[in-house]
This record gives sequence, C-alpha cells and structure tokens, in this order.
Amino acid sequence: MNEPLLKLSGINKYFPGVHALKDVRFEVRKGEVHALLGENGAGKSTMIKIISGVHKPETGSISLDGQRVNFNNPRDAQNIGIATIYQELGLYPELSVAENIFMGHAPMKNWGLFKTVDWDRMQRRAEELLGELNIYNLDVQANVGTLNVGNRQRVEIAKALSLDAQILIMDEPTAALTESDVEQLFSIVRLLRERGVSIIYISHRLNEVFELADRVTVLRDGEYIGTQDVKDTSESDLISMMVGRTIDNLFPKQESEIGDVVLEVRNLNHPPLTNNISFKVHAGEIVGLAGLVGSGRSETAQVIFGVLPAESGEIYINNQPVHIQHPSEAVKHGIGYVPEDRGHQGLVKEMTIRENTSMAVLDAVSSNTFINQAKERILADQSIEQLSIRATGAEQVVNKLSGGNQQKVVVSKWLASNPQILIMDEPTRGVDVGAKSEIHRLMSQLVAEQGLAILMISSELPEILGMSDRILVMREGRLVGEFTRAEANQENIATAMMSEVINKRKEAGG
Amino acid sequence: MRKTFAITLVLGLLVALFSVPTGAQDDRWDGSDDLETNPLACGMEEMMEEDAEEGDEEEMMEPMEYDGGSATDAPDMAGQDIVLVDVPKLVGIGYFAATTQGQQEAAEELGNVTVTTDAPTEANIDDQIQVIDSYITQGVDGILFAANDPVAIAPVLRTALESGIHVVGYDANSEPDAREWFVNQAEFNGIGKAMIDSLVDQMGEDASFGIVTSTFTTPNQARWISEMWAYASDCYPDLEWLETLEAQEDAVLSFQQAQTLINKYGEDLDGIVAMTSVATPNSADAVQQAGLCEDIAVVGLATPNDMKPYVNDGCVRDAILWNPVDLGYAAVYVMRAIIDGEFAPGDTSVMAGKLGELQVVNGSEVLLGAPFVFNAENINDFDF
Amino acid sequence: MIAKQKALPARPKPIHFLGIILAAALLSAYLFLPFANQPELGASTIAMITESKKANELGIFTNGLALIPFASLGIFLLGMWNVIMPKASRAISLMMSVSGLLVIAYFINFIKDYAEEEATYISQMGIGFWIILIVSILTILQILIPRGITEARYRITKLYGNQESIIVFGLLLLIFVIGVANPRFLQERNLSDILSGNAYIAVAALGMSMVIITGNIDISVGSLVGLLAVISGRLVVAGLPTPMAWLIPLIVGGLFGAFIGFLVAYLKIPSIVVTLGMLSIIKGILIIWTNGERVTGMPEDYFLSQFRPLGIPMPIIIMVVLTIIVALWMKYSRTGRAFYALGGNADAARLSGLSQKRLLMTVFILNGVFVGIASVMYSTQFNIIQATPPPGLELSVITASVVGGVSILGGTGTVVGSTLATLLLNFIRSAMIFINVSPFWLKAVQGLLILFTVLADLIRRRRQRL
Amino acid sequence: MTTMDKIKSTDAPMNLAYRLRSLLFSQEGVLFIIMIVSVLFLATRTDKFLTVSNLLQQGRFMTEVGLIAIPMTYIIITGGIDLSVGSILGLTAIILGWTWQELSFPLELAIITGIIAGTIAGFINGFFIVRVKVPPLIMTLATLALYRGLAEGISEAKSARGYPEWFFQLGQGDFLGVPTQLWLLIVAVIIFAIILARTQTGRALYAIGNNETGARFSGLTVDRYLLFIYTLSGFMSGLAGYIFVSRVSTTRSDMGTGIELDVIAAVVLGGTSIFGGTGSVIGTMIGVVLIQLLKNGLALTGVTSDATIIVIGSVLIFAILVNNFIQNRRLGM
Repeated sequence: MNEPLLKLSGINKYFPGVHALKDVRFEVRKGEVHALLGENGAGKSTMIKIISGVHKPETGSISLDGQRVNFNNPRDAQNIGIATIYQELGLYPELSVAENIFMGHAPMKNWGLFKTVDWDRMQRRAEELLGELNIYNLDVQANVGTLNVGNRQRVEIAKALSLDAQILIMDEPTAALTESDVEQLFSIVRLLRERGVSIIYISHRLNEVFELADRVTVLRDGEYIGTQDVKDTSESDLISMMVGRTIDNLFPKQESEIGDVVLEVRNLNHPPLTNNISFKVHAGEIVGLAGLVGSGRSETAQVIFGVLPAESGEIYINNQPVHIQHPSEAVKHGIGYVPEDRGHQGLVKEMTIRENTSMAVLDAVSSNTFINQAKERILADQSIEQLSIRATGAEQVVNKLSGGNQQKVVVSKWLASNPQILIMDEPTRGVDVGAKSEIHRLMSQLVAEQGLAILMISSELPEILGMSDRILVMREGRLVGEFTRAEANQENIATAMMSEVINKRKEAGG
Repeated sequence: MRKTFAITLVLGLLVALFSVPTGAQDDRWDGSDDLETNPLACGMEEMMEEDAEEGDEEEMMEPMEYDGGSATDAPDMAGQDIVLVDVPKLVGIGYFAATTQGQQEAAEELGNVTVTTDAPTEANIDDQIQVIDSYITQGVDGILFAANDPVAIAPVLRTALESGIHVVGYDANSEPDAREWFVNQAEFNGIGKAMIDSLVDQMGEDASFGIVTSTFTTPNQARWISEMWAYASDCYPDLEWLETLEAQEDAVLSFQQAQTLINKYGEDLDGIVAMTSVATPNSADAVQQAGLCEDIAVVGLATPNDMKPYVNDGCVRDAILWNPVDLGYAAVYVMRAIIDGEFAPGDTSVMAGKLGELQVVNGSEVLLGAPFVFNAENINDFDF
Repeated sequence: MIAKQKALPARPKPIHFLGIILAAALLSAYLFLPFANQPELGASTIAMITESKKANELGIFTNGLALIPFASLGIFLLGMWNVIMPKASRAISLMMSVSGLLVIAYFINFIKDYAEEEATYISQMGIGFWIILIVSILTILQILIPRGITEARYRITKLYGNQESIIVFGLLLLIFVIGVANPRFLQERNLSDILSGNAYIAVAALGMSMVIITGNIDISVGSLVGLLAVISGRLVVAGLPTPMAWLIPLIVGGLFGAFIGFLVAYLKIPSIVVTLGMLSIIKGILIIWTNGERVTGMPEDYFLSQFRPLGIPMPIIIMVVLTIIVALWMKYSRTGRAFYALGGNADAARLSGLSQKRLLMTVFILNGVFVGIASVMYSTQFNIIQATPPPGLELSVITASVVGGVSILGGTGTVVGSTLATLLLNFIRSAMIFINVSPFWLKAVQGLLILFTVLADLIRRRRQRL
Repeated sequence: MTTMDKIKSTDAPMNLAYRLRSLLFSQEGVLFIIMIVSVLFLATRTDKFLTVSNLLQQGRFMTEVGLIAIPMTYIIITGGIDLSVGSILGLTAIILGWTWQELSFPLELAIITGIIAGTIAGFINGFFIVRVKVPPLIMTLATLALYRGLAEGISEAKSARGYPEWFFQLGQGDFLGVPTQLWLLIVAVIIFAIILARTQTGRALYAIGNNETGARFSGLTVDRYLLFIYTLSGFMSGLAGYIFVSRVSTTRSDMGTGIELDVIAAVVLGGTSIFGGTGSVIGTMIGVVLIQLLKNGLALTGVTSDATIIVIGSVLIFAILVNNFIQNRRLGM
C-alpha cells in the first residue's frame, strides 16, 4: 500500500573534483511531507536540483508513478508536476505578483492567428491561487520588489501551485521567515498535504521537522544514510545521523563574568525603523536582540555600524562618545558586524579566503598601503585553523565553501580585526547543525575568554534563549522589552515581539 | 535631499534654456580665423572669368615668393615608374571616391605611375597622421594628401620631405612649408564671390540667407565663408546673414539643417548657401520637398550628377562646379612633373594632361581654374 | 513591511475610455469635418495641411482651431476630475490637464495675433493638430501599455507614474516654452519635419530597447544601418522590384542579428564586446565594398519615406504603428514578457524553464530586423544614399532608450518611452536653433538637457523606492 | 570526509611548473602569446615593421590611448565605465589653447589649467555616480555630449596654434632616444600596475567590482575609491589631451572623438571583464600594444585601413573567445 510517487535510485553525480552524490536513493509517497536532512555540503541541494531537472545525474534512475522519467531541463520537471521553491528566491522584483506566478506559462487568449497573454485572466487566476492559500489581501499587481520576504515566499508557493504540482520541493523555506510567517507557512503546507500534494521539505531546524514531517531522509557527505518515520525517531538520533557523531549541546553557553560597559547607545534615531533606541552592552556578555523581521533589529545594528548613519542620538564606546558616519570608522572603534545576508553583505564570494579574512584589516597586513601577502596567508591560515574552516586552503575561493564555512569566514574576518564589540546578525542562518554548535561554542569562548561583547540578532528563539545573557526585544523600530537570562522564556519574549502586531500583520498578509 | 535635487534640476533647466549665449545673429559666424581675406572686385558672374583672370594678374604683378618646402635629396626618379600613396581626409565617402577616380585616370594616361589610396575611416587627424607615417616608413616616391587639419598634419609631412618623399596636397591645404605644391580647385576669394554673386543675382541685393556648412572647424569652408563675408560687406552691405549651421559631411543632417532654416525663417529666408558638395543637393532636396523652389534659392558647391534632378526641374538655377575628379587628376600630374623635374619652385605654370596649363598662385598653389558655374544649359555635359 | 492598503483593481474604468473616445472623436472631427462657412473650399483640415502654403488662408483654420479649445477644455476638465477622484492614473490626468491648458493658451495666443492681423495661422493650427495627435495616442497607450495597467500602485502613490509621462511632460513643456519664444517652431511643417526626419532613429531604438531590457547592448547599430541602406539601394538600382529592396535589408539585418546573438548566447561573449567588434567589422566591409560610392538613380516608387498618405509623412506612420505593435507585443506575448524576466533575473528565468539561449537569439534577431526597417526608412528619404554610416547613430539610439526609462541593467522600461525620448531629444536639438542658442553651444546645451532628463528619471525611481 | 580528500587531492601545488602554467594560461599570458604570434607573422611580411625606430614611433602614437586605458581599467574592474574620456581630452585641449591665446595665460599655467579642468570634469562624473547614484554608463553618456559641447562652445571653432618650441618637446621630442611621452606612459604603467596588484587600493577596487555591498560592509571606503578613479580618469584624459596637443601642435574641439571606443576595446582585449571584478593593467597594456602594432604592421604590409579595422574587430572577438575557452578549461581542471 501507499506506493512511492517519486522514486530515485542509484543516483551518482560528479562535479569537478567532487563526487557530490554517491549511489543515493530516495522515495516520496503521495501526500506526505518528507523532510530531507543533512549538513551543508551533504548533497541535499544537488539532489533537489536533480529532481527538479536542473542537473542531470551521471547514473541512476528517476521514476514517477512507476514509470521512468528523465529531465533535460527544469521545464520537463515542471511539466510532470514537480515544482521547486529555491532557497534564494527565484522571483522578478520588477514584475507584478501575477506575472511572477505565471512566468513561462501565462494563460493565453487565442485570437486564431496569434495568441496573447490574457492579463485579466492571469490576475484573476492569481487571486484565486492565493485564495486557495487563504491569502486574500495580496495585491496581484504590486511589484514583487515591494513585498516582504514572507509574501514573496507565498508568491513562490502560488507559482508552484499554478503548475498544479503534485510534488513540491521547499528548500529551507523558513530560513528567512519570522515566527508568525512560519506559522502561516506551516498551515499552508498542511493544507497542501491534505490536497494530496507530496512535499519534500528541507530545513536545518529540527523542531520544524518534528512539527511538520511524516518521514525524514538523511544524507551525509553525498551518501544516503537512512529514512525513518518521524514519530519513531528523536532529535539526537537525527543529529547523530547527520553529523556522524553526537552533538552534546547545541547551545554550549559558558558562564563568563560581566565586565563594564563597552558599548552604549542613547536615543539612537534613524526613522522609520530605529526610534530612540537606548541600551548598554557590557564586556563579556552576549546580548540577544529579538524581534520580528522588519522590526528594526538589523537597521539598529547598521546604524551603530555606520552603514545607515544615525540621524540623532549618541554612541559611547568605553564611555567615550564616538561619531560613526561610515563602517570604516566603526571598525576603527573596534566594532565588528557579521551581517545577516552572508552572500551579499558579508563576503566577496569571488575572492579567496585569504582576501576575505584580511578585508577588514588591510592596514594591519600591509606596510604603508603595500599589502604583505605573507602576513595575509598567516592570518588566513590561523583563522582556518582556529575556526576549523573546511577548505582546501587559504587560496580557495569562498564560493566553493558550504554555508557554514562561509559564515565562519565572515566571523574570522571580524575576529581578525580583534574588536571589542561584535554584532552578529542571524549568525547561524542557513548553517547546518554541526557548524551551528561550533559557531555557538566559539561565541561563548570569545565572551568568556577574551571578554568580548556580543550583540546577537536572531529570529530563532531557542538560539536567543540558549545563548544570551540578556535579551532585548524590538517591535516596529522601538525597544519594547528587556529580560535577564533567568526571567526570559519562549512565551514572554514571543508576546513582547508580536503583541498587537499579530493582528495587524494578519490583515496585512505580512 | 531629494528636494535639493528637484530644485537643482529645475534651476539647471532654466539655466540651460535662458542663460546660454543666445542670438545667432549677434555672434554671426564668419569663419573667422586669424588669416587675411582678400575679396575680389565687385561685379556679376558673367564677368566672373575676367575677374578671376584679373585676380591672377594681381598675383603675377607682385608674384609671391615660393613658400612651399622641398624634398631633401630625393632620389632622381625622372621618367621612371613611381609609386604614390594618396591619403585623403578619410575613405568611404563619395567625394574622395571621386578624387581617387581622377588620380587613377591620370595614372593610366601617364602609364609610369601607380597610386594607391589609403586613409582613416573617420576624418580623424590622429589616424591620418599615423597612416602617412606608416607609408613614410614603408617608403614611397610621393605622397598626395588632403589635410584634416593644416597644422596637425604638418610635422609628419615635414618628416616625409626630410626623408626624400615628394609631397603634394589637394583639396585641403597644410602649412605651406610642409608640402611642395598644393592643387587648389579655385581660389577662396573666387568661390566666395561666385556664391554671393549667384545669390544676389537670383534674390537681389537685400536678400537674407542662411548657410549650411560642414563644421566650423573645417578650414576650407571657414575660409570660403570669411571670403564671402569680406566680399559681401564690400559690395552688398544690405545682404542679411541669418545663421550658419553645422551639418558635418552628412546627408541627413544637411537636409535637416536646411529644413530648420526654412521653417525657422519662413518668408524671411530668400536663400540657402551650401558649403559642401553634400549639403548643396540635400538643401535643394529640402527646399523642393517643402515646395518653395520659387521662394528660396539654393546656392552652393556641387558635383553635376547630384544636382541634375534639381537643376533640370528648375528648382535650383545654378551651382558652382566642384570637380573632385579633375582635382585628383591634376594632383597626380603635378607630382609627376615635380619628380620629372619639369616643375620647380619659381615656375608660374605646369602642364596637367587634358587640363592643359595650370597657373601657379599664392607662391606654391596650383590653381585648377576660375570657379565654373553650371546651370540648366550645360549641366548635362558633365557626368560625374 | 507594515500593513499596506489594498490596491485598486486595474481594469480600465469607462472613464479612461471616455478619455480615448473624446480624444479620438476630437481628432477625427478636427481632421475630416469640412468647414461649413468655407463652401467654396469645403475641404477638410487634412486636405488643407496637404495643400500648398498658398491655400492656407486665415479663415479655414480659424474654424479648425475653434474646435481645439472646446475639446481641450473637455480633456482638461476630465483630467482634473481624474486628479480629484484618485481612481485613475495621475500621469494621464497630469498630461491631460497640461495639454488642455496648453491648447487654451494657444487659442488665446491665436486670438491675439488674429486681432493684430499678423503671422500665418498655419502655425497655430499646426500646434493644435500635433498636440491633439500626441494626447490621443498617449491617452490610449497609457491605458493599454504595462506601466499603465499592471502597476496599480504606481497610479495611486506616485505623482508622475513613469518615465514616459515625465518625457511627455517635458515634451509639452518644451513645445510650450519654445512656442512662446518663437511661434514658427510650432508650424505643422516644422514639427512633422522633425518627427519624420528622426523616425528611423526611434525605430532603431525599439530594437535597442528590447536588447537592453534583456540586459544586453548593441553598439554596432550605426554601421549596420549604413550597410543595409546601401544594400537596399543597390538592389533596387540593379532592377530588383521595390518591395524586395525594402524587404531584403530586414532579412540581412536579421541574419547579422542572428550572428551576434549566436556569439552572445552560445559562445558567452559579452554583447558589448561582440558589438564593439562588429561595429568596426561591418564598417570595414561597407567601405571595402562600396569604396564610398554613393547610390543614385533609384526609381520613383522607391522613396518610401517621402510618401504622405493622409498627408501624414510615412516615417511618422511607421514609427507610431511599430511603437504600438512592439509595445503591445512586449506586453501581451510570452516572449515579450520573457525578455523582461531574462533581464530582471536570469537565474530565475532559467529555473522557470525559459530558454536563455533562444531568447537571446530572438531579441538580437528582432533588433537586426528593426535596424533593417530603420535603414530602409533612412535610405528612402533622399535621391542619394550615402555609403557612410550615419555618424554617432548608435549613441543617439542608446541615449534614446536610456532616457526613455529603459534601465541599463535590464528588466524594466517600455518601448513607448524610447520612442518618446527620441522625439524629445530631437525636439531639443531643433528647438535650440529656434531660440537662437549660439551655434557653438548647441551640443553643450543638448548634453545638459540629456543629463537633466536622466536625473529626473533617477529622482523618480528614488521616490518610488520609498 | 572522502569529499574533503577529493578536494584536497586537487589542492594546487605551489611549485614552479604550476606557477609557469598558471602564468601561461592566465588572461595576460594567452593575450601575450597572441601578440607574439601576430608580431612574428607581421615581421615575416615586411622588414620595415620590426625596427626600433618604427616601434618607438608606434609607442609615440599609442601613448594617449595607453594613458587613458589605465584608469579605464580601474573603472571597468569596479564594474563601471567612462565614455566621456574622449570629450574630456578635447575639452582639456581647448581650455589649454583658449586660456593661452584668448586669456593670454603663460603657457605653463595654461597647461596646468587645462589638466585641472580635465580632472574636474572627471570629478563631476565621479560625484554624480557616487553621490547621486547615476549609473556610470548613463552619466558618462550624458557628459560625453556635454563636455564635447563645452569644448566647441569655448573654442568657438577657433584653433590655437603657434606654440613655442619647448612646448613640443613632450609630444614630438625624444629623451634618451625614446619618445618623451613614452617615458611618461612607462612610468605611469609601472606605478599603476603596482597600485592595482599590490596595494590596498587595488584590493579594494577588485572587492568593489565583485561585490560592492560586501566591500562597504567590510569597512572599505567604497565611495572615496570610486570618486578617486573617475577623477583619475579625468586627470589622465587631461594629461593625454596635453600630450596630444603637443604632438599635433594645434587644438581643435573635435580632438579625441571616438577614442573611448579604442580605449575600451584595448581594456576588454586585455582580459578585463566588462562585468568587473577581474583584470590587470599589464593585460590592458598588452591590449593597447597589440592593437597599435596590428594597425601599423598591417599598414606596412600594404593592408588598407578599412581592412585593418575588420581585422582588429575580429581579433577582439576572437581573443575574448579564446580566453573564455581557456579560462573555463582551467576552472574545469
């Protein structure tokens, strides 16, 4: 009973210098949510790309409903009802929602001689599709560029439905979402499951897997490890399957004695999303900054870091007033900023590890503006060693690294500038469990041993609760709450984050 | 921030529209450059020939010293086969295609001359210099040139002379000492007079006219216009100079500029004076398409074939013959004569095949003849 | 991020169509009604325009003109009403109001002159004719073309909806200012001369805009126009039937486009590099082949650009028709939309199964064809075809597209914009002469104005980003 | 960890052979080979070509393009472009002549004024590109017209001539048997090649070209660098303008028309990606030299200019094609 709808077997895929998938098999049943787990670089993405027809496997067979299929391009896969929602959203910011949904298969009006895109029908269908997802307040003519992340993703899902997909692949759909968006997403996923759509769900957040998935398949280093029913497995099982070893603790928080104030901001202003923010950060403490996406957390961080110079308010470092107009000045004052958007803000992906790690400290590695490559190499090798970055060496191009390792490179870049204050914006977004715990361990080491002050922004409550000594909560550009590690818990923080907002967001579909 | 931009924008626009120097009449451009003008005596063009003669006689009465250069210890190639290179302003336009044609004719007649034409594909002073330079390196017996800029081209030509290569210019001159002889279609003042005369004859002494020239920086046109100005201000002070517009050597632009003149001045425009063989037919075309043949006279330099449609249907009464073919033809003969030693500094004339004897004027210029005006009667005698 | 109000339904409201109908009715009435009190002439405006200068007597046009203020008053009121009811495009409204005012201004201007018994009234009627023509076309386009319909948000939240309307605004402003400074500028003949004389640039700009929208560029346009023009001319002189001589350049252009497309799409050479090379290659071919000999002696029926059906110069008709067709095609055809997709987000385009290679080929071939059309319009306007590429054409074409609001990074812009921009740029060029800008400073002023147009667009984009 | 082993096994050995190969197959290497081949070929066709005097003469001719190509390389590496260089050259020339003749400045001062004017012109480009965020191509497209217009307006079609002898030293004179301006070019190339390859500025430029935001978030003063390179571009164009005037001994408002295309062609030919991020001054110089030698060599072998431009156009496309191919292969292995 319950024959597999999609069946992959003996899949092998090679990339230059890498054997990405080794004889992998994979099954998806009709109407199930099937989680696909594995550390970055384990081969999940490659597998998805194969299922969705982007890559062709060297060997192995794919069969749908028993008969063999093979895809030469994404279109083929779409035609037989396999739709994919990619991690980096595949949308056209300059085009309207309706168009994005129907790009490539717009409803046409037939005039006998020629066909034309039927805009009216396209917009009506778009509204219907969104309706099916219980989204009634999204303007189908708005430019996607003007939507927030949650809405963009809904557009992606609607797009998938428009192909009336029987298999829907979701690659880390929640990576960029806020709690409330995640809730909506889950309800949509369940909705689809009831309609008999099979969903391949990829995520690093294990709790989501347990909340949502029926079965789970684990890959490691391009090999098939196993498939299990979610109900008869446990978090630690999965982790050990993924990592190949057991991870004692995801949040290895060490006790560290809190020093005196290193960073203090007083009524910092940069409307609309930063309105007289005031707080202190002490040496040797991790301050968690919680809040919904769009609540102004990142903006605040960027104001401090000088990307968006403050319109008013003071910043004190070691009780000295400082005036930060540009990131370079922030760096001089010993502030580091690990931004949320790694690929776009954190790294120059086309450059090597060496060049990236030294980017913030060029002065240090160069004698009067001439860069000393030897020094650079030493620096790079140190950070590779210290953060155990998995790479072929300092000369490897960052592009080629997995998400977790890329994140480590970003961190190492800022450690190289040995800062007093490190602002970490979503330090573990899209990072696999292994790397995640390593980064967390590193954070608490830095704090405990070097007395660093860390301001950590995160959308993951467990992370906030697990790592912070103190927790600040922002909402709509204002600081609305402060909790000590002791008094903080899921509920009071969540409510602080969302009270009132919830309703507003509901109606806004955001 | 955005406000300031908006404001600067508006202000800037206003500045652009109103604060730029306006009033074409006020600083009417008379091709002014530092050189002297010497207008001919007044009179209508039936006396043209005499006038021209007269002009020449003047030259002869106080004959000007030879002011050209000379090729230092050039090999004596008298009577032998010689290889010439012809470097016009640019290749790929009809005008210099015609000069090339003339040179080839001459070369065939002489039999012992080979001419190859090579020039930049844009009328660009630097490229022309480089082309000439590479031929100096390559080694030829003589260089024929039409300068994009009289001064800029001088150094490289001097180098040519120094390395024993004979240099003759045609159509567009260089500094005299940078070449031996310059073959001139007609004297600047002659052209200037002919133009004005023709215009006045058609539209009266108080006619008002606009000029379509190539560019303000092209020496020939500049000289002609200043000669026109000089002659007109002596003889017909009532002429009204409306405006001078640039049109490069471009057909479309010439046409549009002529249209602009017509539309801008309406009835106030009696004539269009076109300074290039491209501008003349296209201005005529513009006048014709506007159906104003009776009201606007088109005067200018042109090659007969281009003008036939307009002259034959009477839209244009006459035009001044510009004969690139003979120009190229003469240039080759002059070069041959130099090399054969039959034509040396001090001579007052040179034999040029079918063109007969050509006069020397202004020291080192060989004159093709007085400006020839063609009209409905004789236009069909020509075919180029 | 925070709640955004529900946007408006975009289906055109009857009110919009009222705009069209009014404008169209106006236009036709103006063009074709015989004028009652001139029985002996009884001719329509069209006839008058086409008549020679002599026939353009005062009386005829007073009637013709009399239509203008009423109509424009109507449009103006409609415009104002649109502004008040925030249900329609501010852009349209703005345009309507301004043009309405304009024409009224001219009516007054006319009455003044009439009293003073000076000037020929062809000029006044000319402006009426052209303004109404432009308004009508734009009213229709604004409603049918993407910017007009899909982006409801533009309409309600922005003062000027898009680059097109900025340019139209600038265009009308220019006409107004220059017209006041020198009414001669407004003669029907002058305006039509400017339009028809540069129509071929606009047509070339159509292709260019498409190429730029896909995120590429073609700087070999100039040379290609030159080559194709000569081909066309030589063919017809060689005795080929005229239609063939008009058609073949399109095909050859398409072939060149295909070649460029191949290099870009399959061999992955950046288009700017390819076309930089092709620029000189084609030019070289042209020179070696023709050696500069002009082409003459084409048969009478060859001169497409000189035809004047309905008294409207052929180039203008071609330009307007093609612009509308292409605009509609870019909006209503799959391929058209795919171009936007490709330019907007190439990866996404690939993932949603669009074939990048095929699209690139298509766009470059199309571009080639349009260059072909442009070259025919170019070669058929005079009795002589120069064997030289029109100087600096590629720059004016690219400038037109960019000024027209086509983002150089690809993904946005409309061909309507590029056509309007062509008009604007050339109106500026001629206008400067009419207000006696010193000939030496023409280029400088043009450059300045281009800069300002671009900045205007930029500021608009800034606004919209907020 | 088998994957890791795989990757490790492909780890690049830092030995001589490897370096040699990577040098040979680098953009510059490939281009250099192409150049050598074509030079040798041309040399076999005419003995006039491969002579010291001729080559030096070509050096004289290519100096202006070479000088402008240096900042252009910088600009294109950052993903920008500057189309207005030709117009700036013209503007400088005119201002030089005009201040000297009309305003009767002392010539030395006139020269400086001219170059300063060029620098300012470049600065204006930079300012709008950095502060107002006008896309470089559009900005310089506009100033291309604007600056040329200014040149024409100021000069009023008059050309300034009759400079004193010493003025021509730079453009037409020799120093130690080598054309004076060529020294200038050589020095400039060395300095700017080192800046690009070895200094923080160079590193910053590459970073900006690859990911501007990333560079900004790393505390690099992106705006300052951009402003600098566009100003530098203006300065170099100005310098080139001065040299040009001194070489052709007159000023015309149409000087340097279309030079931007030659420069860009040279830069692109030199292996600088038009999308930014990669490229080198050395490569650019090879590009400049290659084009110049082709022009001259072909002319000497009796090929006329119209055919020459065909060859150059083809070489441009072909060279990029070959490089793409080879670079892909290298990434493949």
